[in-house]
Amino acid sequence: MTAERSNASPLLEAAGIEKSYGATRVLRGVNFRLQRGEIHALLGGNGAGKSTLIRIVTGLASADAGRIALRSARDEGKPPVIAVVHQELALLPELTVAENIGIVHAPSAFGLARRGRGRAVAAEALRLIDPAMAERVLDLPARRLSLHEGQVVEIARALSIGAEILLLDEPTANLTAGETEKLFVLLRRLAREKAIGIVFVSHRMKEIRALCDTCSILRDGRTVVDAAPMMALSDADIVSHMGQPAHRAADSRERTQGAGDPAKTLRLDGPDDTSLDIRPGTILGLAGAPSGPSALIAMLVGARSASPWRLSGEGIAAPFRSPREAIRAGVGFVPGDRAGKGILAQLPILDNVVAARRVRGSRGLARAAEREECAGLVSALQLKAGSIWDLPGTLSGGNQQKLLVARWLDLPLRMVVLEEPTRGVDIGTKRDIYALIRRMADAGAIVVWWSTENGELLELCDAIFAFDTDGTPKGYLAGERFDEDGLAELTGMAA
Amino acid sequence: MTSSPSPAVRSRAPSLLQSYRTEIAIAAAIVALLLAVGFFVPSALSMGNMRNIAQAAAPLVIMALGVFLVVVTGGIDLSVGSVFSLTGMVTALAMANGYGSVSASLAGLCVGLAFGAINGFLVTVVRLAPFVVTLITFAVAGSLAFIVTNGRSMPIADPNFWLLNSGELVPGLPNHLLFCLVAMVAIEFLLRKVVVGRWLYAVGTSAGAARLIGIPVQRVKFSAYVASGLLSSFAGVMTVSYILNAEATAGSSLMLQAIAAVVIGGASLFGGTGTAIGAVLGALMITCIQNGVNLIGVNSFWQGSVTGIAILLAVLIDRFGNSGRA
Amino acid sequence: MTSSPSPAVRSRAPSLLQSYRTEIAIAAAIVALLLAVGFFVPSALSMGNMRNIAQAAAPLVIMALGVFLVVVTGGIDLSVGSVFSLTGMVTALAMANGYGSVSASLAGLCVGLAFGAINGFLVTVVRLAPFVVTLITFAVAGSLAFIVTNGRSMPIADPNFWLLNSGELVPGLPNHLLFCLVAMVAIEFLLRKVVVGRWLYAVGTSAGAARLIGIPVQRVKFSAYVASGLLSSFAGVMTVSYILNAEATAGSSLMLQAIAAVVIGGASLFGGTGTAIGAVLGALMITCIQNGVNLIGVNSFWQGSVTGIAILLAVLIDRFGNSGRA
Amino acid sequence: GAAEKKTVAYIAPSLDISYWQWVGYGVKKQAEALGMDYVEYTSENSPAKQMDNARVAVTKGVDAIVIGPVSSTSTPPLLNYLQQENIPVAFAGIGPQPGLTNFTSAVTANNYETGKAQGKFTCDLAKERGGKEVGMLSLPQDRENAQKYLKGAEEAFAAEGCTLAQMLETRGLTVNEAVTQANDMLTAHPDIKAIYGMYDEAGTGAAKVLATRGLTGKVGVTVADGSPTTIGLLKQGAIQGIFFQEAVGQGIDGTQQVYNALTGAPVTQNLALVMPLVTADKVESPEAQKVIARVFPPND
Ligand SMILES: Nc1ncnc2c1ncn2[C@@H]1O[C@H](COP(=O)(O)OP(=O)(O)OP(=O)(O)O)[C@@H](O)[C@H]1O
Ligand SMILES: Nc1ncnc2c1ncn2[C@@H]1O[C@H](COP(=O)(O)OP(=O)(O)OP(=O)(O)O)[C@@H](O)[C@H]1O
Ligand SMILES: [Mg+2]
Ligand SMILES: [Mg+2]
Repeated sequence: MTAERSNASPLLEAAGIEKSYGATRVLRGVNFRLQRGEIHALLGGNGAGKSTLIRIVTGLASADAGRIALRSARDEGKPPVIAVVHQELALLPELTVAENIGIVHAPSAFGLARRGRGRAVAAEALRLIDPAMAERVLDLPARRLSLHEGQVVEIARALSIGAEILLLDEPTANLTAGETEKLFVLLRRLAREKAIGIVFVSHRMKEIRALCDTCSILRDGRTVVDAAPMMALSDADIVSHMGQPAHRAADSRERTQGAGDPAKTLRLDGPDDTSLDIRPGTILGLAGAPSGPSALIAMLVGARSASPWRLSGEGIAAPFRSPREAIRAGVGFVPGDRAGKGILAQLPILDNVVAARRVRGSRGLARAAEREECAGLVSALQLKAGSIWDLPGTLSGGNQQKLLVARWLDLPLRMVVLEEPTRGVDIGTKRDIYALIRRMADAGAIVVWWSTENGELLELCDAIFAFDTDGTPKGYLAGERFDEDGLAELTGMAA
Repeated sequence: MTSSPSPAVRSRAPSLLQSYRTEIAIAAAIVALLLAVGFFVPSALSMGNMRNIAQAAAPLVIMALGVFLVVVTGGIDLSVGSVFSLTGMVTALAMANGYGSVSASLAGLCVGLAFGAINGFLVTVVRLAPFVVTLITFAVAGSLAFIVTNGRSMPIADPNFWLLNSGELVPGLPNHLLFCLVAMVAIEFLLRKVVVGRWLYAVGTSAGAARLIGIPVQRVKFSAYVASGLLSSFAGVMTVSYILNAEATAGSSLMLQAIAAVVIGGASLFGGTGTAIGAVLGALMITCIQNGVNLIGVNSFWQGSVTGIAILLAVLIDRFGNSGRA
Repeated sequence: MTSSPSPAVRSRAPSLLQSYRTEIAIAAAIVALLLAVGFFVPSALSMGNMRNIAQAAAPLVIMALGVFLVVVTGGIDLSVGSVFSLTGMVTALAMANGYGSVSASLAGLCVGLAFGAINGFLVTVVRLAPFVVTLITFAVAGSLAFIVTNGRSMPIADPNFWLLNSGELVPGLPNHLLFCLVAMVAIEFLLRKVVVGRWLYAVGTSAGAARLIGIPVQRVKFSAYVASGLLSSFAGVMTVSYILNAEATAGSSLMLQAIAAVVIGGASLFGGTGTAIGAVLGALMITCIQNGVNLIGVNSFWQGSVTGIAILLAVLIDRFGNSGRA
Repeated sequence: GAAEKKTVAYIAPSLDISYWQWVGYGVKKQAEALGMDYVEYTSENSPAKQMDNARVAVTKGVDAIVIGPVSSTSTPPLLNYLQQENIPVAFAGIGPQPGLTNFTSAVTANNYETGKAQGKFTCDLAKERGGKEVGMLSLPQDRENAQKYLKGAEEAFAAEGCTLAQMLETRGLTVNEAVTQANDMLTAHPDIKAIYGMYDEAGTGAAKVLATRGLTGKVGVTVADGSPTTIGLLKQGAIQGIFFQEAVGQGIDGTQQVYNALTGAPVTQNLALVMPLVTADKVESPEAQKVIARVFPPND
C-alpha cells in the first residue's frame, strides 16, 4: 500500500523552498511531498517554518526560491482544489456563520449569493463535527463566536469545499478532546474513501500518533525528516529531530491543597450551590468544553460583571467591574483568543510583554530597564524573535502564545487565570511552561487553568473542577481522586 | 459530502424588523423631526414640501450610496463632492460645444469613471491610504472644475435636459425619485443577495481573512471606488439637469454631508457594517434637518447648532432605542 | 532551564534612522520640494521665507498634534477647525469686554477644554461613533463662533498681545516656533516614554486586548479628545495673537488640513500607528506646498491640482523610498 | 531701475466665488495695460492665511497689492506690515477698518445705499403684484457687505410698507443651495410677492424655483452683482432688475490707484462706486452695456 502510493505522482511536491523576511531566513531549502490518501504530519518547533510553508503552498506568500508542483488525481491537467485551516482564524466577523461558510461556495462574483444553499451547506458541514453547535450558531455573526466555536466553523468550512488537499495548521488547538476525536474519524474516512491528501500540523504528540501515517519534520527552515512513515519514528526520535530537549518526566510534586497563607484563601460560589475554597498556591484545573469555564473565567478576570459565579475573600469586596480592577487586585490573565484579545499587534514585543507590569506597578514612565526585563522574560520562554522591537505579527503562532505567558511571569500575583496557555506551543517549551506554572503556584499564587487537554491537567493540578459539555459544573476532584476515566466521565468527553 | 441525507435546515431568517433595526430607528427620528417642524410650520407636512425634500435630497442620496459602497470596504471617498462639480462642468461644457444631452451626460459620467478608477488604482495597486488618495483627487477634481471653463459658470441651453431630473419615465414618479429608488434597491439587493455584495462586506470586516479565503480583495475595493465615482457623477448630471446651470463649487458642501449620511445611517468607518437603506435615510435626515431649519426660519448663525443638536438627538434615538447594539 | 541555549533576543533599541524611516522620507520630500521651488524662485530659500513658512505652519502643527493623539486611539476629531475659530472669537470678545490678555486667553482655552470633554464624553460614555460626535461639535462650535459676536469679526486692542505669538521667551526663537517645538517634543516623549503614551497606541491597536491588560481604555480615549480640544484652542489663541483679529470662519479650512497632515505623516485612521513627528512633518509639508504654489505664482485655479500632485509625489516618495513598509 | 517691470499682487478672500475672480480679472487687465506683472493669492476666508499671503508676496518681491480682505477688522496688522515694507495697497470690494488711513485707496461699492435702493425696488415689485411680503436670499450675514445690504434693505422695506417675511442665507453661494432655500422659503411663506437676491446665484436659484412653480413674473426677483446668467434671466423676464456691482471695474480702479502711488501720480483714497439698476427694457442700451463691461469679463 505504502509502496503503491509513493510510486504514484504526488498531489503536492515542494522542493528547495526558500523564504526570507528581511534579514530573517525562515525557510532554507524545504522539501515536502504529499501523496493521495495519506495523512501527513508536518512537525517542527515553534518558528520552524510550518505555517510559512503552508502559506507558500496556498499562494498567500511567494517563495524566494524553489519549486512547487500540484497535480490533481481526479482531473489531469487541472490543479487540485486546496482547502486550508490557517493557524489564526480567518473568519469574517460581521458575517454570519452560515455566510462565512457559504461565501467560499459562491459561484462567481455576479452570481446570486444563494443564502439558502449556503446555509444548508454550512449546517451540514457543521453537523459533521458538532450537531448541537450547528443549530445554535448558524445565524450568529462570527464576532459573537467563542474561539472554540470559531475553530469548528473554520474546519467545517475547509471540509465543505470538497478539496483534494487539506492543509490543517493546528486545527485541534482549540478543540475539546471529543471534537478532536470526531474530526479524526472524519479525516481518516476522507483520506481512505476519497483519497484526499491531508497535511496535519500539531504539537500534541498523542494526536499525531493517533492520526498520521507519514511525518515530515522541519527544523530552522530545513527539512530534517522527509516523509518518513510514522511507525519508523519513536517519540524521542521526533523530539530530537525537532531539536528540542529530550522529554523529561515531570518532577514529581506532591499535590497539596496549597501551601500558601490560609488567611488569603479565596472562596468561589457558583450555580447549584457549588462552592469551593482555594488556598494560595493551589493549581486549580478547569476541565471541559469552553462554555462552562469561560463564564467563570470572565468573572474572575473582570471581563464581565454579570455572572452566576462570585469570588470572595480577604481584600475582595465586590465583583470586579473591569479587568483593570482585577489586575489591581492581583489577578493575571492569559486569554485564549490571542489574536483578538491578547496581542497588541501594532506595538513591539516590548510593550506587549511589559504591559501588565506597567499597570500592576502603576508605572509612569516607560523606563530603559524595561528592555532588559523584557529580554529576560522572553528568553526564559525560548521565544524566537530577532529583537524585542519586532512586531508580534512577525512571530510564529507558538511564539505569540509565549509572549502572552511572559506578561505574567515573575509578577507577585494573587491569582493567575490561564486559558489554554500552551496552545500551539511546541513540545519542548510546553514543559518549560508547566514548570513556570508551578513556579507561580509555589510563589503563592492561585493558578486557575483551563485546558481541553485533560492529560496536562491531571499531571499538574492540585484539584480539578469539571464542567460538562453544556457548561454546567459537574464536580470537583481533589488530588487523591484523580484518574482519567473519572474526568472523562465528568466532562462527557473522551480524554 | 456525507452519505447521510441531510434533514431540512430550519430557515430562521431574521425578520425585517430585526435586520433593519437601526434603519427603523432613523426613520422614526426623521418622522419625529418632520412632525416637530410641522407643529411650528404646518406647511412642512404638505405635499409640496415633501417634493422639496425629495428634490433636495436626491443628489445627496445617490452620492451617499456611492460613498457607502466604499465605506463598507473600510475605505473612504473624499473626492465625491469635487467629482460632482467637475461632472456638472464637463456636461455643461460639452453641451455648450454642441454635443447632445445624451453624449454630454455620458462625458460627465466619464469623469466619475476616471476619478473612481484613479482612486481605486492608487488604493489597490499603489497601496496608498484611501484618505490621502481621495484627498488628492478631491483637490485635483475640484481644481479641474474651475480650469475647464476658466471659472465661469455654464448655463445649459438644451430645453429638454431637465427631463432627466424631473421628467417621469414612470408616470407620477419624477425621475430623480425614480433614480434614487432604483439605486437604493439595486444596491441593497447587490449587497444582500449578490456574491460581490457579500464580498464588499467581507473585505471591510476583515481584509486579511477575506484574502485568506480567496476573495479578490483588491478587485472588490477597486470596484467600490469606481461605483462611488460613477454615482457622484450621476448625481452631478442629475443636478445640472435640474438647475440647468453648472458651477465649479456646486459640490463643495456635499462631501462631508455624504460621509455624514453614511455614518448617521449606521455604517462604521472601519468597514463591514451598515446598509444602503441606512445611507439613504442618513441623507434624508440631513436634508430634512436643513429643510426644517429653513422652514422654522432659524437664524442662520444658529443653524449649525440646531443641526448639530438634531443629529445628536437622532443618533441618541438610534443608540438607546436600539438596545441590541448597546 | 533547558539544555539548548536559546538565541538571545536583541534588546538594543533600533537606531533613530530605523524608527523614523517614514518621517525621514517625508522630510526628504519636503526638502526636495523646497529646492524645486527655490530653483524657480530663489527667494524661496531665504531666511525670510523660512520665517513665513514657520509662521504659517505653526497653528496647523499644533492642531495636527492634537488630532494625531485622537487618531492614534482609532478615533477622529472633526471639530478642531471650529474650536479654533470659536476660541479666537471668545478670546477677542473677552478682551473687548475689558479682560486682560491672560484671562482672555484662558477663557479661549476653556473652549477647547469644554469641547474636548464633550467629544470625549459622547465617545466614551455614550459610546457614539467619533465621526458623528465630532461632526456634531464641529457644527455646534462653528455656529457658536458666529453667535458669540453676532457674526462680526473682532479686532484686538491689547497692544502687547502679539507677544504671545511673536515675542521671544527664548532669545532668537519666536514664540510660535517655541510652542511648536515644545509641543512636538513633549508629545513625542509622551508617546514613546510615558506609559500613558504607550496606552494611546495600545487602545488604537486593539481596544479589546488593551482592556484585558488593565488599560483604562475609556479614560485614555477621553484624554485624547481633551488634549485635541486644548491644542486646537491653543492654536486659535496663538493665531489671534498674530493677526490681532478674530474671525468666525478663521478655522474653516483647518480641519481637513489637520487630518491630512496626520495621515500624510504616516498615521493610519484605523489607529495604533504614526508618530507626533510625522504629524508635524505632514503639517509642514502642506504649508510648504502652499507656500511654493504661491511663490511660483501658480494660477489659483490650478492650485488644487498642483497641491494634489505634490502630495501624491510626497507620499510616493514615502511609499517607494521606504521598502520596509511595502 | 525705472525700466524694471513692476508686479501687482491680488489677494482675494476666496477665489471660488466668481465675484472675486472678476475683480482679479480687472486687476490683471489693468496691470497688462500698465505694463505690470500680475500674481494672485487666496486667503480661504482666513485672516491668518491672508497675512501669510501678504508675507509671501513681499518675499516674492511684489511692488503693489490689490486686496479684497477677509474682513475690515482683519486689516490693521496687515496694513502695518505693508506700510513697513513700503508697499502701496488698494482695497477692492471690502474696505479697511474705519479710521485707518495707512492705505492707498479703497474702491468699494456703497452696499448700504444699494441695499436701500434694491429694497425699495423689490418692495415696489411686490406691491405691483398685489402683496407686501418680500423674501430675501442673503449672502452669509457674517460678511460686512451682507450686513450693510440688509440694513439698507430693511430701512427701505419699513419706509415703503413692506414686510420681510423671511431672510435665508447660504454658505456655499451655489445655485443649488439657493434653489433649496427658495423652495423652503416659498413653502413657509406662500404670500411672498417679491424676492431680494443679494448675489447672482440667489437670483438664479429664485428664478429657477419660480419657473418650476409656474410663478415666473407673478413673484418679482431682484438681484445684486450681475452675471451673464442673470442678464439672460433679466432678458427673459424671469428677473425684473439687476443692481450691477462693477467687479472688474473695482479691480481696474484699484490697480490704477496703486500704480499712481508707485509712479507718484495723485491717488484718491476713497472711491465708493454706485451700483446702477438695470431693468429688462434698458439692458441693451449703450449706458447699460458700458456698465456691464465693468462687471464681468467678456466671454472670450
Ligand atoms: N512577516 C514576517 N516577518 C518576519 N518574520 C516572519 C514573518 N512571518 C514569519 N516570520 C518568522 O518566520 C519564522 C517561521 O514562522 P512560522 O509561522 O512558519 O512558524 P511555525 O513553524 O508555524 O511555528 P508555530 O509552531 O509556532 O506556529 C518565525 O521565526 C517567524 O518569526
Ligand atoms: N440574512 C439572512 N440570514 C439568514 N437567513 C437568511 C437571510 N436572508 C435570507 N435567508 C434565508 O435563506 C433562505 C434562502 O434565501 P435565498 O432566497 O436568498 O436563497 P436562494 O438564492 O433561494 O438559495 P437556493 O435557491 O439555493 O435555496 C430563505 O429561507 C431565507 O429566509
Ligand atoms: Mg505556525
Ligand atoms: Mg432563491
